[in-house]
Amino acid sequence: MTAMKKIEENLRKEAKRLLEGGEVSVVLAYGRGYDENHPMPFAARTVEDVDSLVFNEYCTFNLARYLPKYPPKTKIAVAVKAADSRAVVQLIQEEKVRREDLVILGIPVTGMKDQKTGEVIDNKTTCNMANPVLYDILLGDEIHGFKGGSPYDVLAELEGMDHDARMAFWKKEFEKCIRCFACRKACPMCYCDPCFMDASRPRWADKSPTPDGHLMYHLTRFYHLAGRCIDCGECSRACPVDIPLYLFHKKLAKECEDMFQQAAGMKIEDKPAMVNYGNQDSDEMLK
Amino acid sequence: MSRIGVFVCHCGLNIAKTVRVSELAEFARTLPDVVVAEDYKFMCSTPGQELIQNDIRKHNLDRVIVAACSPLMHERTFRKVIENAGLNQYLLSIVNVREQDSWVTEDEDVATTKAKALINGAVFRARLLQPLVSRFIDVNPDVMVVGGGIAGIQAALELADTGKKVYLVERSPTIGGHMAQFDKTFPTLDCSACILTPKMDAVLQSSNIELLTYCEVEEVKGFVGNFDIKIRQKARYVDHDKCNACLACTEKCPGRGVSEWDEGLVKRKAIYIPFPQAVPQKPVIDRENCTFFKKGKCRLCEKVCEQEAIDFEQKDTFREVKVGAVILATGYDLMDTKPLIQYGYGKLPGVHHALELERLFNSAGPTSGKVVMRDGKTEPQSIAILHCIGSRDKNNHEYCSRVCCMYSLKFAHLLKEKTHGDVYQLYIDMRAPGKGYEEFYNRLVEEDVKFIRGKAARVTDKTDNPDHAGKLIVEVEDTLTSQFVTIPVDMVVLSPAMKPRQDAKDMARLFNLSTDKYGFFMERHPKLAPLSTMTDGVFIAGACQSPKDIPDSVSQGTGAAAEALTIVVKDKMELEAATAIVNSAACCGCQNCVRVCPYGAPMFNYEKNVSEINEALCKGCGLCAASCPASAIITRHFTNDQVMAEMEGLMEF
Amino acid sequence: MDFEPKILGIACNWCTYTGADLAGTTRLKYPQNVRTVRVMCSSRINPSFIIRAFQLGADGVLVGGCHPGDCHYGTGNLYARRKLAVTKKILEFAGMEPKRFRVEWISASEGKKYAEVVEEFTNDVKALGPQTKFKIRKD
Amino acid sequence: MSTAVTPYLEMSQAIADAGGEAFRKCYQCGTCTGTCPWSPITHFNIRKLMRLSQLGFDGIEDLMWGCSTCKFCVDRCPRGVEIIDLVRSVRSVYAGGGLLPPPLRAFVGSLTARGNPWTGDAPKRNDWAQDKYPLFAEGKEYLYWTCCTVCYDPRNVLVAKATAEILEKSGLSWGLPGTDAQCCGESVRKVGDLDLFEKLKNNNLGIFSATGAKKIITISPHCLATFKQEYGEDYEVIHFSELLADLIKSGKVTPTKDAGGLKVTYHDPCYLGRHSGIYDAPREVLSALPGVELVEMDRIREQSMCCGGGGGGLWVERAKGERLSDLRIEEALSTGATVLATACPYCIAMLEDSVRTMNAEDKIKVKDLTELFLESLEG
Repeated sequence: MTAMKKIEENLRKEAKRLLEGGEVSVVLAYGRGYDENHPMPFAARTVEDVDSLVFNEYCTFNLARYLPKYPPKTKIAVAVKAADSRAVVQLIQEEKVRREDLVILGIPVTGMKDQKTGEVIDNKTTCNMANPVLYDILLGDEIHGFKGGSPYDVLAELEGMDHDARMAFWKKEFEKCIRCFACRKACPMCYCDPCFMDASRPRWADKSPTPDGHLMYHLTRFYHLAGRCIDCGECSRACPVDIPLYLFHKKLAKECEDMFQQAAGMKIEDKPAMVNYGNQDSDEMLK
Repeated sequence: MSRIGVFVCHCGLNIAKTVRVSELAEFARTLPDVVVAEDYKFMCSTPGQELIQNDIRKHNLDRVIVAACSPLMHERTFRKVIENAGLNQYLLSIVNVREQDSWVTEDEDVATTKAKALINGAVFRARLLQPLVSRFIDVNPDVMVVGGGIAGIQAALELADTGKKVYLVERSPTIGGHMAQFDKTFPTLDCSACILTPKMDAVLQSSNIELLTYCEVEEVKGFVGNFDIKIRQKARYVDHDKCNACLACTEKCPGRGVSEWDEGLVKRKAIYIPFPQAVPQKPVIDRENCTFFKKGKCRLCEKVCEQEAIDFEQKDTFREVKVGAVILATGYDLMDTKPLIQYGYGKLPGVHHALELERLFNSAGPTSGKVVMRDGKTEPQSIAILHCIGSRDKNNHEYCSRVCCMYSLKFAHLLKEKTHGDVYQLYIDMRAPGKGYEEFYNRLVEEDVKFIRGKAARVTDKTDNPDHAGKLIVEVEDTLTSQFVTIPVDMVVLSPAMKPRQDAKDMARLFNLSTDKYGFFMERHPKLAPLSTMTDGVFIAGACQSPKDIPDSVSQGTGAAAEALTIVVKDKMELEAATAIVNSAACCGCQNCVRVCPYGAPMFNYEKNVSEINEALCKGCGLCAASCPASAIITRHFTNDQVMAEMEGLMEF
Repeated sequence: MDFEPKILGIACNWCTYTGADLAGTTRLKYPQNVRTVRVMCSSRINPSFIIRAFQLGADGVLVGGCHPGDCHYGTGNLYARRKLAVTKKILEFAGMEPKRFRVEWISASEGKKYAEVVEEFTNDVKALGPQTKFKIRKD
Repeated sequence: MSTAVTPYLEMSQAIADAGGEAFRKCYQCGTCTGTCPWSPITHFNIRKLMRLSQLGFDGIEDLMWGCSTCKFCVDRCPRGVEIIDLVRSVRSVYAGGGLLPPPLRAFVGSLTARGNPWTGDAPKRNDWAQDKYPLFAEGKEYLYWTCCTVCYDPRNVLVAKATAEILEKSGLSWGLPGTDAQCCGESVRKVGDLDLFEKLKNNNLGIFSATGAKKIITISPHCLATFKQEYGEDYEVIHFSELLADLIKSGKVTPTKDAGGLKVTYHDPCYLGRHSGIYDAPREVLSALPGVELVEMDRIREQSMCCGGGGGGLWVERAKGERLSDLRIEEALSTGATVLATACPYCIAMLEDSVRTMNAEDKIKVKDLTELFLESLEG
């Protein structure tokens, strides 16, 4: 039996147990899509629903995204891969969910694949960790000795460019934007409703998809995710026009780790970095 | 559509000299929504104010822009002006064309262009201004005075006299401050104790003053009208309620500490009152030097105390005091002159600093008022007083310490009176700009004091001249004759700089004050608000603001009392209405505002899943608004819209 | 004619704005390219303001606040420092020249420092030429 | 005839324009004159020079050559006036008008014609080395910059040799500059001839860059201060005393020979001390010497007394009773020391001269640190 199959089996078993015992009222996991290679997020609410749960290498979605949608105090079991678990931790830090309301079903896994391209997802677009950082039940065997490279290796090229070239790069990328907001829909940390972009007062940028509005939208969104992005890469996979948003998020994650000595979503005791300050902060960060 | 009036002030020539004011008004008239624009010589004068008010009525204005001096100067004035003409005071925008424009360039074109941009920004912003209603809060009628020197005593007495309750906090075991160390005061030469001790006693007798000696301010919360101040009562190891001030304990005590009051010239007991006239007349134990605390044995004081007032178990205690206003009168430190090795203080026994000499003059001092060398018996036959030691000096303190010229003259007079010695004054410039001061200077010239115009360069005990053997040699240029002079003397007196208290910075942080570049507390305005600070309700008096003599410190103490009274005399006071509110429809419930607010103003409503701001606690800094990802917080008077509109207007030119 | 940059200043009321006033009362002379918006605290500055300023055509943005530890509101500028640091990284990674954005702590008594910072920053921005990367083109 | 004078503001402005504008800050307190080592023995009055400059009065020319640029007044000035800049600029204004005193004419003439102040032949600059020591070339670590004085002055040649010997024994990779090296220009700059200074500076910078010198050791504190403060290029400069202190600390050279209770006092050269802030390294070297007892004089470190050789003073003959070096020798003698150590070729020349004219050769010897150190190595 493959590791994935074993995870799927365990997922069904645990989901069934949790729902039967009334420990949770919903299990957030994956269900079948229009074919094997396109599974979908799926919320199992009954024991019968459990049979529809699946897990395979295409189950990329970050289910933490749905946690803030449930009314407070709802008991939820959520299936999380490594990055997804960091999202859960970050949400706990931000008090959007309570630890005691969650049963975290951890999935240690590598070699997930992009639904669109079928390519293996690696350190280029994600944080590239194998094991969840927080879980109650592990659905597979912990993975040891996995080394997939630093999640920030991919930045070298852009960091090496001069400013003009970087501007040209982003200008070209942002011009593709159709303002469909798939990025913020996919993002586990984008839970603002309404989003700043939807506000009429103040009007931060054009509502229609103009390049100037794109710049304001994306840069502000990057800012809002700074110190919070857990590098799951979902925004970029969701993007229909393939803007490499992950690059900017990664860059800010890297800088924030350097400046604030804290990575997003690693410890539930941490305070969110951007609404905090530290005694070791220095003006060096402004240089 | 707004109806905006723009009023450009010439400020005499202060603005008009570099900014073309009529062109500015002309320009303003071309801007959309500007109904009227005028320029006038002095907009803050009565006719200027009337001009604005008449235009408000005549043109039915709903926004007013005044291009004049800094808003920190006259925003309050013009708010009143438009309010009296029936407009809400927050519908005003001030354009700073003086401090940040006409005064900082000489180029007319540059200044005028910048002024236009600033006015344009203000017009953009003014359109979006909203009327705001001021909040009123209850005012605590009590006042705290921190520092029991002459300035603090004066302030406390004045306030108590008006019937207000005053907490007088003093860190040492007695009030009196530096003035209690002096023998005589210039220029009248009246005895310091004779004028100070009655005031100290009055403090003790006043039923309105609660004297908190041996206490320090630990923490300050709240704001004008409602300060909440935590006071640390340092352990005295003597129960002052039981003590009947018989002072038998101080007689028996074998412990010895350095007498602060006598500038370390003599020792005092470990259980002590600082000086005979100290207020309160009750002792404290200096833990560092107490035999019992050091060796675990002794307790002599306890044995002789019939009142059983000695309590070695006493601990520091804390209390919270609520007041409506605070006066800081924390005084100064004398500069340590040891690092100035050229003057030999600490190395050459004949070199004294000014406060040491004060103690030698004092009949209650270590020598019972005899001026003698450190051996305790030899009278100096010649004395040199060195001015400006560490003052007016880039290497130390750049400012003039203001009092040294005059006290040095006083020293000269007293030395003439008490010794048979020759007295030299080594000065750079004689500064005597006070009532009776110049006359005092003249008097001393006639008393045959030798004035040498030159700053002393060195004091040494090395000499080749056998006539000078055993003397201190002061080296100086007499700049009036351009000669290098060596003066053999027995005693050298340094007049060191007065500097900010060593912990002035900490005190400033506690009360949220700014300090000037030297570390003295900074006043709100050097001329118009010299006793106020940037923190409403906190006032300053005396040498904590800059070096001062006694008359000035007393005046400031009285002045600060009056300033404090303007607050606590009212039952209620108006607060800034520019606070933050939450647009709950937009709140995403992230609670960032709750996390960042230094005042705990935002609270999270778990029922509605939105934040709410308690306006009474909000100070309007806007941190929450900048931390709100959903733009749901509105910092009134500084809304996102208003700030961005102003930016747009500024960048258009 | 020389390029005269347009610089947006954002200054906190208690320190930097007062310091700028002090530069005036002491009659220091410095370049007049900075137009200042007064806010109560540097922590009021929403990073989007900075992006917006560049979109509005600012050639440079200069932010001034109290020295860390001296904030009128206690800790405001400590938060501001983190926000503005990240803002700087964003601008830089987006391709904006880092020298167009500067944060300085200038106290109420540092009129001289204010004048010096403005002069230095104006020269820096002048050397970079007009900012066109973010500027919204009005056709 | 009227004795009234009128301010001559054009002169004042000319001095300001020449770089002395700092005099405007002066408030005439006299700290400088009171501090000045010359005050007790001559009529030189630096404050008065400043006053005359402020108003452009006559009399500047009588005062301006008195300063030996020891920097004591600058450090003590309560107004932060760069007094040496004023001295330099009045000299350059007046020297430009042809008012150079005769002894300095020879000095400037030699510098102009030969690139050194000692009328030495340029090709003979390295003769003292007798081809025993390496020349500096690309790839070597340290350039040992010999001062003209140690190359040509017979007394100081001994210092040049001692230094080279120690370098050889230390095992460092080092070399001498070629004979195209010229005076660092410190003194001529202080004498006011800025054009000549620029010429010398460019010559020497050319040598640095041509040979790729990045670490320069100077034996003269005057070269040290000038390279550090006036040349302003990208290289590291240290004084030999600093290097020596480091070599001892790291154990690269170890003094072994016991001097048998030799009492040594140390004279802080102005350009090593006040101008460059180096007070400890020379004392560390002395205390590392076995059997040497360091006894200090009264005026040391920040308050050290000048030998009188700076600012062109080395080339000016002074009457007996007007020599700072004589006073210094007296002070040294009063400590009971039999050796007066120092670390500057100018100081050596001045002090040695005084020892001779005071007939004190049998009481005290003037030695450079390097000489003392070398003695303790041999044996």
